[in-house]
Amino acid sequence: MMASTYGYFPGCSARGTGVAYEESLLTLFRLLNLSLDELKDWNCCGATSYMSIDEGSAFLLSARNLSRARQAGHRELVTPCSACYLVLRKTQDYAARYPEIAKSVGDSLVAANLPPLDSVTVRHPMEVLYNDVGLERIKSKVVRHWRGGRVACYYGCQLVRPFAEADRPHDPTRMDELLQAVGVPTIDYSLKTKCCGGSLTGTIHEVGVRLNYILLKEAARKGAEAIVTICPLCQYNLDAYQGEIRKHAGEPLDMPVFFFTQILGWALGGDARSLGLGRAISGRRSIEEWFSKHAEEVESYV
Amino acid sequence: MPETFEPKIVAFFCNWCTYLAADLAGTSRIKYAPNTRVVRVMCSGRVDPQFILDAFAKGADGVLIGGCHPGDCHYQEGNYKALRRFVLLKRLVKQMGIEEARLRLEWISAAEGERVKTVVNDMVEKLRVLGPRVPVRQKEVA
Amino acid sequence: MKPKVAFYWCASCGGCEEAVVDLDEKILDVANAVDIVFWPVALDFKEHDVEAMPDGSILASFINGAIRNSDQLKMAKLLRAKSQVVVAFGVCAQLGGIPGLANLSDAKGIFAEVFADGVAPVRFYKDNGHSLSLPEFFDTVVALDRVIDVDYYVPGCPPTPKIIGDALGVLLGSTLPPKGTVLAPDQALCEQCPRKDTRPEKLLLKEFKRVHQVVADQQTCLLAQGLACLGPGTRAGCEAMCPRGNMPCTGCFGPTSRVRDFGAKALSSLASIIDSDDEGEIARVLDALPDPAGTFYRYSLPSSLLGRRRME
Amino acid sequence: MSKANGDIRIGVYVCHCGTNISAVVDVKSLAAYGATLPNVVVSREYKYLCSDPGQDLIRQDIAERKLNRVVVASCSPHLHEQTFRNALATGGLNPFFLQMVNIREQDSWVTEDKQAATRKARDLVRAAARRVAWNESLERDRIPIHPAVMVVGGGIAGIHAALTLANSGKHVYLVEREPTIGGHMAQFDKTFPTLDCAACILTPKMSAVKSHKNITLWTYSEVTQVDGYVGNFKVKVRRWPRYIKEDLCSGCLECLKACVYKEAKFPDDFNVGLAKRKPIYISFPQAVPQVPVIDPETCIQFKSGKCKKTCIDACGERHAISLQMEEKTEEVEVGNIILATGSQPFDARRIPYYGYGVYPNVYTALEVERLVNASGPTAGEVVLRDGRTPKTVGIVHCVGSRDENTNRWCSRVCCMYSLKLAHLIKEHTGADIFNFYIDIRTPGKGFEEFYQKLLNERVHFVRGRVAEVTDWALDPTEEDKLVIRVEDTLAGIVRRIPVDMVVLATGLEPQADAEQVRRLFNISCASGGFFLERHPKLAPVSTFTDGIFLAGCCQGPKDIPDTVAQAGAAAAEALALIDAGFVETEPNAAYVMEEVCSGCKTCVAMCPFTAIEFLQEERKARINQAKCKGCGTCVAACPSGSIYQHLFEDRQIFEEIEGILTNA
Amino acid sequence: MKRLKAFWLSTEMRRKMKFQREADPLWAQKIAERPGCEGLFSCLQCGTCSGTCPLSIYMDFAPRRIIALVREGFKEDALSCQTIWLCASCYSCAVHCPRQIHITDVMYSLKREAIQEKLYPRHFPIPVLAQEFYKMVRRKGRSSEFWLVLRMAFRTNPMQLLGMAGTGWQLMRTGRLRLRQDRIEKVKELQSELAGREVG
Repeated sequence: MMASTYGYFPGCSARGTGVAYEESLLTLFRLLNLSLDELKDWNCCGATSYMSIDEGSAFLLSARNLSRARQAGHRELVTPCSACYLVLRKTQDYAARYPEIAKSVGDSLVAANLPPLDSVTVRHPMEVLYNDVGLERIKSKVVRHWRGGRVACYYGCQLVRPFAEADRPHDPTRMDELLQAVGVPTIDYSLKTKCCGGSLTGTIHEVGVRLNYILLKEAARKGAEAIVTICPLCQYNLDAYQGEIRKHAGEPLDMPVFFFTQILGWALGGDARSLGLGRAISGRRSIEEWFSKHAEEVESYV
Repeated sequence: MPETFEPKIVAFFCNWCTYLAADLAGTSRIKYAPNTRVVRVMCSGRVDPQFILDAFAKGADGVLIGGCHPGDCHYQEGNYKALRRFVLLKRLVKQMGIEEARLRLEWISAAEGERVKTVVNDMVEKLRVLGPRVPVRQKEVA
Repeated sequence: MKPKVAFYWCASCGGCEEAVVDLDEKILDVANAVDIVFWPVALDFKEHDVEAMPDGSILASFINGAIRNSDQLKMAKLLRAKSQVVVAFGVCAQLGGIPGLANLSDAKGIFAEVFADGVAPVRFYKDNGHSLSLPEFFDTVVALDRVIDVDYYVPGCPPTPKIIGDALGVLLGSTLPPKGTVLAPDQALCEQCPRKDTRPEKLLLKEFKRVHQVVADQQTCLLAQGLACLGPGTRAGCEAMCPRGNMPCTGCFGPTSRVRDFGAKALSSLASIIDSDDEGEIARVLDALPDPAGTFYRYSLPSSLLGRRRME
Repeated sequence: MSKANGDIRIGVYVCHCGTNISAVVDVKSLAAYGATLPNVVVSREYKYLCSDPGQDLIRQDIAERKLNRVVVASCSPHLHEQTFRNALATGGLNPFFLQMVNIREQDSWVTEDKQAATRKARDLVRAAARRVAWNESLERDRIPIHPAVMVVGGGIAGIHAALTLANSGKHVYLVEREPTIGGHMAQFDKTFPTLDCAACILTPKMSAVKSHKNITLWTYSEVTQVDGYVGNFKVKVRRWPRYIKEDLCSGCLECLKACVYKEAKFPDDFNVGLAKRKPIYISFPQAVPQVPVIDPETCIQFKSGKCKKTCIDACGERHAISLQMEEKTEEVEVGNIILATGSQPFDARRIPYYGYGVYPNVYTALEVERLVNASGPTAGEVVLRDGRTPKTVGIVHCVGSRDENTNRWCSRVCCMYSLKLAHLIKEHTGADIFNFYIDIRTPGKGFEEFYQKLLNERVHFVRGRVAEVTDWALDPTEEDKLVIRVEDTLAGIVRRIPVDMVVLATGLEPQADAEQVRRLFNISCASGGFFLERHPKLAPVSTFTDGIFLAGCCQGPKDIPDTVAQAGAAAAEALALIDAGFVETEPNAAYVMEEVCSGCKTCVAMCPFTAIEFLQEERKARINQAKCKGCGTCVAACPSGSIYQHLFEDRQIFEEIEGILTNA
Repeated sequence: MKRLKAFWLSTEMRRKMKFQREADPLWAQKIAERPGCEGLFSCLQCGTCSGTCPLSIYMDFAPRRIIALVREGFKEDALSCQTIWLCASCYSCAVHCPRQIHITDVMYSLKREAIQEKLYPRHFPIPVLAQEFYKMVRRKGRSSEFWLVLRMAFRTNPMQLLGMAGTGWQLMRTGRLRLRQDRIEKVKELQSELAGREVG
């Protein structure tokens, strides 16, 4: 069992469209008495769009956060956002592989009298739950039992790509295992690592929406009643445009898109509000429908 | 004399693995730093610590010993003998004020031409940082 | 008239002088055979007496001790000039000896160490008209043959009476051995060691022990008991005094003529018999030899291939 | 220093090697420099020193300029040391007065900066000139060669090598791990490009092996230990019990029929799991030897001891079946060993996005070989696991080849066998067939013609490496199909192609235990794990261990023609040694100066070959010159410097170091 | 691409041809030396990247062709295309590439190059968004989805805001639309650190 206090890097979207993710994450960790210590005055990780303009300072943005985490005495920094996770790790990876990058980043940190980009392990909640807490412990804490149908675990892209260690790049399974541990059946979903298009829905709207349409449609075709995600942007994209898809594709589509933390949190006894379950746009059925109502009596057995 | 310091490395390569790896690097036209001077011995076990100290005494900036990977020695155990001596010699050499990076033992198999490049280039880099060795003999009485 | 001989004492402990005296009644034969013209430790001759002698008038000078200051250097050169034969007497003169370990440091370092925060000696001192001067203290100790031409070597710390006797015999004998000869058998000590046959044919060691840790068995090979005995690499001649006294050989007779660097060879042979192929394990075993330089170069650092620690 | 070793007259020879050396190293100035070195009486450069005129140059100078030492600066001693030693010998000089300087492999070929390269060459020549002065005149020893040969591996390579040797009257021990010989070739249906049936050309050779008087065939056996060296290896072979006495069994196979299992129900390795077998089985009808095996893992008698043992009754008074049979070890002496241990197909599971093991209709090429094989599980019918006949088939090339994430090399055979399978599947099913390739490689005799033939058969060729095989459907035509997503790089568009069956053209990789085998026989592996040949061109079937040769895919992927050719070559190499009757050894043995040895015994523990004995009455060490392999470990360990090594004397190495470091 | 209208042709033709003088091998070399772009020249044009890319089907040049253009030094085409901006950096190509080329990073390099060389497609929304994002983070230290989209829309086509209104309302309703723009405390410090690194 590793340190049960982790540094915490929310990422910008946690304070916007992804607010439900942060809510459910904090609740879930509380239920497992793991504490998350938010990084003081954290800044943007320098994600995709930023990096497209200026890599050097993108790395610096990440480096600031990492070195701040060290300053705050953390060895491990948890971030729920896949993009942040990837960029933070990429920064470390590139600093390790390219002396010139290590130098330019290092110099700037020194200039700002921040501690050097020291060994902070960037981690994702999914992998923390899987490795540090473990399926068994989670199983043992289940108080509500799933009654609904099968769900599709959608990992998205960046969590499992080159710089990551969260899961196997081509066929990740840890989210499935976590959900199965709390009794939620999952489908085998061929598109689990396909890209949702990220910010495309905001730029080349039609293209972005089509990507999500494919994801939703295939999930439905495979008999999934909901999609579970691990990334704020994925959740937003899949959740927000179903109405539009209904209109254009004429598909009767209204599929809830959860954060995995919401499902786990609820199964472990969190309440709908603190799990941000009310913030869904599509498939707004009350969560109770998915779980047995007899939480209390189940509890007495546990 | 080139302006950047060019360290001279005396390399003792075993006939069956590392020497062949160096040949392979050649046949594969892998380019690496021209700073090594290879002395071919049948086995890394033949490398007498006297050779290494002599090389340093005569002004070598670094000494590299190349042998077969553990368990792969053409003579079954020679490379282990080399390892045992190396561990002790490294401590002695340190006491004599010669920096760690100047004495190196590497396992390089006949197939690892690429590794010859990485090892040599890396060693040359480190030696450049250290700069030239003042052969001790120069700093003496009478 | 009797051939003239001289004795002189450079950087050494004086043990070599003792060794001469240890010849006991034999010293008289020597005294009868030769005419001792210079021997500061025993007879009252002065430097100027030697200077007064014509060059080559001394048959043989026996110089012990290493060269570590300007005065010793001067005397060595002086005696060389006056003597037909110079004998490096004892391991300090031959290889640098114990004083040679100073080469792990340098003049500054040693003074700092020895005089700590006390009064450090100054080379020149003047006080109302009086002046004192000390010889220059070198950074590096060297063996005798690094500063003058040496004809023969008598090894040992100190040379044993037998070795000295034999040496004198050779020198006074009719035919002199080739120049540069070390006047002791050119074989390793095991040859003379009473424990020789008790060493197993295939000896491999899992650990080394240090003398203060064990009471060694009286009969069996000390190396076989885990004590780092340097006998296998050390020139014979002492009749294995230390092993007979239940102590491992530390190498005071130096290497054989076939070895260039005593320490390197001793190190090589000792490391070779460690019974492990794992780097970590090997390192652990070797932790029992905390001071390799001191162990393997105890008597020969100045004449080793590197000669001294690199000076910053 | 020279005088110390007599009057030294050195000749220095610098080779241009065409432009291989001269393009980078300034050979003229190098030769000029050579002339300035002590004891050098002549220094020349020449275009090709290894050529006859080149060697004559040396011989001439030996005669006219009275040379007694020679330095040749050219290629690696591993390539031409022998050549130049012969030059010296024929020139009337002891061959060991030669010192080679490697200025090609270790200088001109690895250095860009010409000055640096020339500097390096100067240092090395200087070092060699100093060293060679101390070289001595030496004689080679001769080791007799035991005429028997061991061939390890009973695939087509091993079979061919064994037969070649046996036919020339040499005794051969052929060791095969499986219960039958035949290897992978026995699993194939037809062979490219001629499409002649594998069985028809292989089985006759297999039975020839069985019946040959000079071949001892040990199937179901494995080499466990190899001692000794070229000329007289001692090899231990473990023979697993097959529980049926080979000498008593007549191969009637009644026992198979009689087995209490009426239905076969255990996965059949030979049919790569596509068929089932009984606990008592024979790999395939033409197996050699025609002797069944009992698998103790599945046989009831072995598991519970409660079997009716109907097989034994069926065997009757032949009493060929013996359930008490135990593992035994044979030990033989051989002069040479030929390794023909083959390769294994790449495990397609390692590339998840091709869906092998996930989607039942994704097959490996080897599985399909069995499907199209008349004697295979479906009697040659190409049907999917659900019994349907595929209407469209996608063949994915380069699976586990040319891929940094799995194996980097090109497996050489996949293009051709993919074409073959495409042809056969089309022949059997008339299906529409897509080949997805990066490059089509058809360099063999008749290969390109075969490719042309398939193009005319309207087989699709889409140039592009398949990005994924998946089951997600974008439109109705893709429902319940496997969809291959690929960029058609020639058309420049991304395509989705729905198919019923996917065939993965898996590459070849080293056997799982190649590493252990390599160590067992003390040879090296090339990167990638295939066994390393002594020289890719000049010694392609030799290894760096004398007397051990390579044949077939253990050395690298190759097709049947190349394998057979190589097997023949390996046999010929072995025969050459046997008929010569002896090998000459490198005279680099270590020796003790007994008069000065103090008998400390340090050296005795150094020698893994027990070549050092301690003489009890002299109380000194002595090295058995025949047993010493010349590693020199004892020399470095001798504390009193009383052990020396020919060709690598301390003095010579000190001179070399000195030479390298004395600036000039 | 030169347009030509010949009298005997009723339709307009386009000449597709490259002169070698248009190629800039040094530029290719320069790109190949950027961190992450090392593998460039080891590409064997197998098309795995294009095949696995979720967006290649919308690109003017699929990733494989971008690599081909870059290493042959056709700077103009490689930098002015939409492809590089369509790359959502999902890294699928990078994990599939049989030569382990970090194609995504090549795309990044090209994007940055395109911005510096001012060759990016002017009113194509993605580079605009990127620039706005860049400015915003430099000014505030964090990004705000709401303001970002607003700015981007104004710079490209304000009308599209109407289309977004619906979603906007939904987000508002569920409390997921944050109108306030966050700003980190030490923003001055951040700016001073980033100072002298302005690009584009």
